[in-house]
Amino acid sequence: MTAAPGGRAASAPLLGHETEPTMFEMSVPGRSSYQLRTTDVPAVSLDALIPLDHLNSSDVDLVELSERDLVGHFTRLSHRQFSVDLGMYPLGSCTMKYNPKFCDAVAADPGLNSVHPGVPAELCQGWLELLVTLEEKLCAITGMSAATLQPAAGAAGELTGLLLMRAFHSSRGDVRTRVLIPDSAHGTNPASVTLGGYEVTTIPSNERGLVDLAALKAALGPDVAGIMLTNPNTVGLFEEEIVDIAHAVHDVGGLLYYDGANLNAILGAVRPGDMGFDIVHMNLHKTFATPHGGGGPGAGPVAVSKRLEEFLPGPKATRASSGAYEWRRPPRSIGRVHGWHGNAMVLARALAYIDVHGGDGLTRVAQHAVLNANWLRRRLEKTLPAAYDRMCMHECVLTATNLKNSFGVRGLDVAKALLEEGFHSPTVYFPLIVEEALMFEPTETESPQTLEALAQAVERIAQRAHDDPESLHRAPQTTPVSRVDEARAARHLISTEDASSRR
Amino acid sequence: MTAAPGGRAASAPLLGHETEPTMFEMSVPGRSSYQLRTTDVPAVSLDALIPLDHLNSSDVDLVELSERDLVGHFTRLSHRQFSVDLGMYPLGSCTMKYNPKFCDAVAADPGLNSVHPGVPAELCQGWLELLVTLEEKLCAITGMSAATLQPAAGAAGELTGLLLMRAFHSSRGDVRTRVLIPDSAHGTNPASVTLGGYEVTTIPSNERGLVDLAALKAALGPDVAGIMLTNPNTVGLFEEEIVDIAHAVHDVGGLLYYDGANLNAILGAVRPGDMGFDIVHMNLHKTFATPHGGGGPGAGPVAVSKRLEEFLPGPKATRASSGAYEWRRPPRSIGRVHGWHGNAMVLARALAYIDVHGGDGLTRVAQHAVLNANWLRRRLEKTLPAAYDRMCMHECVLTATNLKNSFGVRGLDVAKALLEEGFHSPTVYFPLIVEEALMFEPTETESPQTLEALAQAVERIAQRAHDDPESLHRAPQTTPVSRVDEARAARHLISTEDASSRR
Amino acid sequence: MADYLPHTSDEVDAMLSFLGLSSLEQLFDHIPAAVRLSQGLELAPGMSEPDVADYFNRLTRANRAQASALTCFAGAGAYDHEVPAVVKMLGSRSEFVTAYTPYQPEVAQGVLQAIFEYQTLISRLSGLPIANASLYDGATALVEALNMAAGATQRSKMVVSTGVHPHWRDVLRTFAAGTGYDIIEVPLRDGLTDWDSVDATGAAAIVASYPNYLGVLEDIGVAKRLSVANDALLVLGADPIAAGVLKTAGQWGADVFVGEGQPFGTPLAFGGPYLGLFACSDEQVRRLPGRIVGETVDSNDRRAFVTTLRAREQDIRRERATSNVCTNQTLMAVTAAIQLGWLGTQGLREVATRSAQGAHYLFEHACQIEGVTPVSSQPFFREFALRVPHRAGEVLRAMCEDGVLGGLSVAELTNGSDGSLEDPSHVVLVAVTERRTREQIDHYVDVLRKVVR
Amino acid sequence: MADYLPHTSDEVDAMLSFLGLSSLEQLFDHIPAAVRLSQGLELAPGMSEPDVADYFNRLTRANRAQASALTCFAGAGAYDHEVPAVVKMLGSRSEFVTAYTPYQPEVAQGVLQAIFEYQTLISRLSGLPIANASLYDGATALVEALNMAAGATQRSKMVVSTGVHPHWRDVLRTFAAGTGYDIIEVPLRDGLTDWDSVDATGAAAIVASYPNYLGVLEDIGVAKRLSVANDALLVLGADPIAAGVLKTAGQWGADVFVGEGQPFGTPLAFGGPYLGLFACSDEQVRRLPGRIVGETVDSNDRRAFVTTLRAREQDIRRERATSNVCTNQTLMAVTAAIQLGWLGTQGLREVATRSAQGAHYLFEHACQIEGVTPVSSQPFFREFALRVPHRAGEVLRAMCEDGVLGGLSVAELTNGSDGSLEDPSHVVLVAVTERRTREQIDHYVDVLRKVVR
Ligand SMILES: Cc1ncc(COP(=O)(O)O)c(C=O)c1O
Ligand SMILES: Cc1ncc(COP(=O)(O)O)c(C=O)c1O
Repeated sequence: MTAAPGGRAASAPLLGHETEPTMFEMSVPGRSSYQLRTTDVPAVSLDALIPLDHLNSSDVDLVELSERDLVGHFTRLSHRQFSVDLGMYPLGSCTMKYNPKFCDAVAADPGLNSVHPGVPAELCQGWLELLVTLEEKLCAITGMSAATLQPAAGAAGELTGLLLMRAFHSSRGDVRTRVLIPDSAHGTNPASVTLGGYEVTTIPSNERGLVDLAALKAALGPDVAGIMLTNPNTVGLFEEEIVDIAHAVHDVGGLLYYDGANLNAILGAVRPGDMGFDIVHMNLHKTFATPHGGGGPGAGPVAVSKRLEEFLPGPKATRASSGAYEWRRPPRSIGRVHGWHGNAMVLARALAYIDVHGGDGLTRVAQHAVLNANWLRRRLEKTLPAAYDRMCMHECVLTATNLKNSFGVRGLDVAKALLEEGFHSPTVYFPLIVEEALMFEPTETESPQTLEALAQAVERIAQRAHDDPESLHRAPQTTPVSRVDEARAARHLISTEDASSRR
Repeated sequence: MTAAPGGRAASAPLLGHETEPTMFEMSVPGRSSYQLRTTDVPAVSLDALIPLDHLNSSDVDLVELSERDLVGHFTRLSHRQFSVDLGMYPLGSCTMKYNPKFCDAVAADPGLNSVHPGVPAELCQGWLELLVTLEEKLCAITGMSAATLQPAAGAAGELTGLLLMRAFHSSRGDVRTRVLIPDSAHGTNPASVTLGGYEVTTIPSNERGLVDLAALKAALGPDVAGIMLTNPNTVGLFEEEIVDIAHAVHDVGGLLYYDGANLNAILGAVRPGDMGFDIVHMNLHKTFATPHGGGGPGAGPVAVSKRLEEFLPGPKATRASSGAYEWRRPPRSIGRVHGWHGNAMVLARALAYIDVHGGDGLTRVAQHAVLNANWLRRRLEKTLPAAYDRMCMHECVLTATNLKNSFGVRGLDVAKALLEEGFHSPTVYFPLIVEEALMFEPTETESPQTLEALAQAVERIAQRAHDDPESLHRAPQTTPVSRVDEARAARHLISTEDASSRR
Repeated sequence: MADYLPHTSDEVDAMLSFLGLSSLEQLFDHIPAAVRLSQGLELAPGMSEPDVADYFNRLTRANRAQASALTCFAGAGAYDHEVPAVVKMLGSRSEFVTAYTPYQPEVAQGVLQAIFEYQTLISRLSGLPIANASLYDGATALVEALNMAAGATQRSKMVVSTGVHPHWRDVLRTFAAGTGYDIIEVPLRDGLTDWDSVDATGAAAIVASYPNYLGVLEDIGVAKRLSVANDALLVLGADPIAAGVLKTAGQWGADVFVGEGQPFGTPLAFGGPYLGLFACSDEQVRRLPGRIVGETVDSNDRRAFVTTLRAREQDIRRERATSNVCTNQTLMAVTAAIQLGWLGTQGLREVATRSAQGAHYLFEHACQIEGVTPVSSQPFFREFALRVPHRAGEVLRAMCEDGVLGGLSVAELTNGSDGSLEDPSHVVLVAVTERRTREQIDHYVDVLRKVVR
Repeated sequence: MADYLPHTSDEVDAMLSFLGLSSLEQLFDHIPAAVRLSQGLELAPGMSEPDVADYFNRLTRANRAQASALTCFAGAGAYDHEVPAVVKMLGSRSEFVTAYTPYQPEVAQGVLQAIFEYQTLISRLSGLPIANASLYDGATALVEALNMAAGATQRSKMVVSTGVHPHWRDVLRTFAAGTGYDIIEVPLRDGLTDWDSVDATGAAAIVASYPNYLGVLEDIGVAKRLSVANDALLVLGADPIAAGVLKTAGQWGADVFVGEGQPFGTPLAFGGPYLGLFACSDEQVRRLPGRIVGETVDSNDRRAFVTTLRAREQDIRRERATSNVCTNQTLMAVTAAIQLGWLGTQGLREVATRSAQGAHYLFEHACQIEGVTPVSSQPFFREFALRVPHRAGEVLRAMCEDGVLGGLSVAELTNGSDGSLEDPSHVVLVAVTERRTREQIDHYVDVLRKVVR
């Protein structure tokens, strides 16, 4: 594969190098941008409407900007921001694939986005049909029986799942206290377990990067509520003993929770339900390509097997026998997990994405994601060897220990140097079980040419490590700002302009 | 005035520094992005429908891109482009003011932009009302009697105006051959005169930067069809003798054409019709803030006095006595000057802009435009003196002759150095009558703080001219590309990728 | 026709052969055959974008409650405020939309600075010094506030006004099953929380709402005194638009402010994505849930921004993290910063004032209708509850026929009855924003009069 | 409330005093009092954006011919092609929308490179080596082509097929009044230009249309031979979508290609802004109208783009310029490049093929209706003319009642009659694009049958 001439890398982000003042620094008393409708409502003084002791005697001083400055400010800020649309983001675990603009356009339709969430069901039948249809399709994809669309992100899905687990056991008078989690798990898993009222028991990984089945079995007991697994796991490997794991957990009366952050890898190949999972969350913003928005919004629907259905959060959109759609609360619902119905516009985007792809397209998505990851792993094996050297799924965890030992160049340095090369960094130092981990997830939407360009960039960095390791500790220099002093930010918190100007 | 802390300059453009391959270099045979509706129309082979001698035996080879690469490519290209939304564009004569996003939103309404231009009038009454209303308002602003909205830009308006002039004279059996143009005029004026079938007689400017009235009178005669004037003229000065000029031209039976490129300066202060002009074009993309789109689209409506109305291009939207709107061709119409009705969406934007401002707002626009220009002229008088040192209108022409004589630094060098400072260059070497001209038009939407920042940038450049003139010949260096070899491009034309790869 | 995969079949073959494979399926050979999906997903085949658009058009036509069809007087945390074209345009710039969490600050200053500005704005609005970089929505922000209170006090008793939005209370109850909180709901009396009716001893938090979900402005001083007397945190859920004219959470003495940020530039959007606002006092910063952006410098000593105090977060502290939040609502926070930049100091005041004026104008005229009476005699801001002579649902449905979305049914909102109000079945909750004209309000009154006749 | 001026009144005062003035009006004191406007503009006062939006909503409701109401079978140079969300999004990026003409190449590589790519695409589509950076629209591009021909041949006789779009011919006549061209219109016979009927001796240009405005595919070889025989330039106006399957202008031997670029990503937009496509042979490059972008290098020898051959242009050559064009249609050209990038080689072929298939399918079924006959027996591409038993305008109006925009009235298009067709009053011009489904076409036929009964 070549980076040229059969095509060129699609990554060379182009970002602003001038610092931008804050909007508060640009503010000038007396300026304004807002324009409001003429209403002809009598302009009665507020003192006449609201008792004085509720009124703020002074203004809350926000900011005063002209529209022109507002536009200039945020446009320039956008030029200081990397994004998928500018270049490749091989961030393992995050699935930063290309998000079709079509799905954004669907969500921008006022027929969807001007609907108030509290209106009677008969006034929003289109929305209810959309939710029911999405639920059905997510169940078909995961092999589950029913789902809630309320959780606003993966972590919210996890906690919802754990509360479902709790409700299930409680309903049987079964008091359980522990949830098992592999040591490779994402941090949200243990954090959710705590919030779900359980204790974490950590299961070590074996030398193959998989759950140590013996250790798992040893940890099992009647006090185990269940296990949370990511499969493929966070080192990008498929838990091949999943059937045994499922049996073992089920044998002690525990439930299996599937952390769907890596669902992108297995679409159409294998379904969590078929592997024996009881509860599954999906990160729609990963697998179903809803844009990440700089850190959100996402959506984290949770699908469950038959026996857990009655506990799902409610109200749920349902098709009545009349064909009309209505809200129903499952009989033993754990209650709401969101103020309304979840991140509805994200759900709409995901449905559009699923419909465009269909079953065949989604299967191809996973195939190409896995192909890209394995190709990259293999392509880089001399430069950054894989932590576990065999077939991976949609992502691969490589390690920079050789660079560290030989030249004192750490994984972080490699990650920062990649920024200079026009690529976003991979995920660094996760999962925690791999030393100097660099976790690459190329995703299926990046071309072989871009992958080759990435590989060559990594090779150049390795060469630099050999020639001039010091320069890597100073990287990046060509980015909008150079390496940032993270320690200083934490040492003395300045989280607002007011704190900054008091400094 | 300070650049800080009472507010910060709104100009610090942030652009990409990496070159971007062309889409053709990124193309890979077999890739595609397009998706078309399922139509179920029988897929009959074209050979069966169209005779073979019309069919192209091979494909026209365009490009083959994934949607992801398409998005990356054009997003990165956009990061290599300066724009009003990124920073200040003090381009004299071009009126690069802030364009309200509201007007773009109006134009994006499918109720306007999905309407086919050829439908019967009864199916597009909203559009016809819009056109009639805009025409009325433009007439109120210019003091004219009726207008055509067809011309697609200022230059098209000029030629339309000259054809109206010709039709007027012809209708009276009056054969005239010359049109007068001041030497300060924009190049489109003489070019349009030629296309209008007239000869150009150039009128010199006097030492005050205005039309030399004596020279004008000397050039007048019965063979003069008319005169084209910009007022304020292209050195930013108001032609104070306009009433005398009008009389003189009218006295020989000539008509006065108003080049409305500088209309921004006089909104609500004085109207071309009141000054004696017979024909007026307006650049909606300047005065009425429709965005320039990197060089278009614009719109150049032409308004005329009563006696020219019957010659206007047609068909024209008109309100019938029934109240309904219809198309009518003026009785002695010169015919169409556009394939349909002009740049309709630009017209819609301009109407929205006019409506938001109203008469009072438009008057303020001109006042603040003139205020900004005079302030800047005065602020810079020590560094770059004005070519004509007195009250200007919305723009001022400064000269770099002092820098050239003292340090060999030309106007162009100053212009290029300003790019490094985060500002677009002013217009250079126009108008031709001013040596080392730098024509600044700050526009009314830039703040005093931005103006001060611009002035300080100019001062820094002047200092550099003194300290290190050589560095200015090499400027700009911090831009996406450094100074471009324009001569080389012209010497050997490479205007397509194909010519480039043959090279 | 295309999906979004760039690979040509030649390229796939080349890549496979580099891996020593001959088919894409082989990539999955190490998955146990027992669980592999043999016949593909049970989903329809892919459709082209225009085909899917046709399907969605059919769906949207079935939403009768679109803005183009009904004038919105519904609220309950989701309000029909003006979102100008300029805010939509800036908020949808693809650098913001398609960015990831700013893990690499060197290439994420755009999002980081926008969040820093957002934090500043929310801090000023709430009158509290620390704001985080957003939570999912108002309801889940309240859950996080209780977790903060539990952490701060090492207690688990939560004294919650039933003036808090019924959905939020529902969410609290759900999550309390995990954290084991003892939630004590305090009833309302004539629209005011009857704080005296409960024993707050040993409470971790006193939770009030301002205004409460029926629109009533309660004297938060009472709740404050209760919290002080019991060494509990005062958690105040407030309408963020109210900060344009009413006392801020900080001024009322709240320790934690939470709010639903939807009114700041986010469309109604059938309930999401919205934006959980969260601010607190300096003392609580180490217990802050979610992300926070701090100021620092780069290696060339230029001002720069970075996510900070990461040691609280799940990816580092794992089971001892202050919260499990990871992905949050950054894009909505960026949009809120843009919208607040557009509104500015005066604009927020205007929006708040006009909303209040419209609400009071409507209230006054509606209450003159025979059979329509206010639920409470207390002051309100821009939302209020009316008792109507027929079932609220029926009244609202009838009003729709005349193009008016007359409000929300409190019975539906409270799922029958949740104790916050006696006989909610005849109560309509009405909200007015600055977008409602006198003509629309007069029409509302006419329609209501007709419908209740 | 705000307009878009940043100045506070304090700032205005300070600026005025810096200038030694005390009021804004004084800035205009040097304008002769006799002509100064004393009482302000006769325009309503400014309205807020939402108020103006309300007004525009009222206007747009009065446009019955919106896409949401009528299925479009109208064409005549303006076609209802698919424009995907991705093209709209990229084409509306504010860097492209709010940029000026790329006078400073160092900060305009985005627009310059996009135009360079556009030129390449148009060159390939037209089969001619040189394309410019856009003209206003197809009609005015044709005017520029005649100017080029006049310059090249130093002649003024223009032999123009009446198969050229009637509006374009109207525009030609208008501008010929200035340039003094002798325009000879060549009549059609059974839809084909009757070239033999005129004397082309001394012609500067032979102007043909492919297909012609009635949709007919003429043998351009005839026009080519005529041009060669008379040393005239062959100017071909062509449907740019046709290049997906039909011979290109270059293949037909044209010296100049002009076209209406609307089908490349621009909405119907009531006729504008559209895009004038223009390409020519190498020999004519010094006579090229408008802007052209060329490749060069920067001072660090990196590839760069710049507007070039500027010496042709009005700002330098003034009255001897090749054209007066200044502002053109760059944004549409950028959008066309994006749309063509999205379509690609295969997509353009597909769009052309499907449009032709749909048109032929409709033609075949419509012609089976009693009283409906084809105007010509010649081959066509994706548009054709039908003779109907009632007046075309009435037929079309009646079809609208069933949601079909059945085409255009040729009588209206030709303003009664312009000699291109006998008795145009009963002729409907019908176009089909790739967006029209079989169901829609079948519905068309049903409605037409009903209407002409
Ligand atoms: C493996 C894994 N689990 C859970 C999560 C949490 O999902 P979210 O960020 O949507 O809350 C992530 C997110 O990065 C993840 O990678
Ligand atoms: C003074 C003057 N006249 C005429 C024009 C031509 O207008 P347009 O570019 O809209 O054709 C311009 C444009 O820059 C101008 O500045």
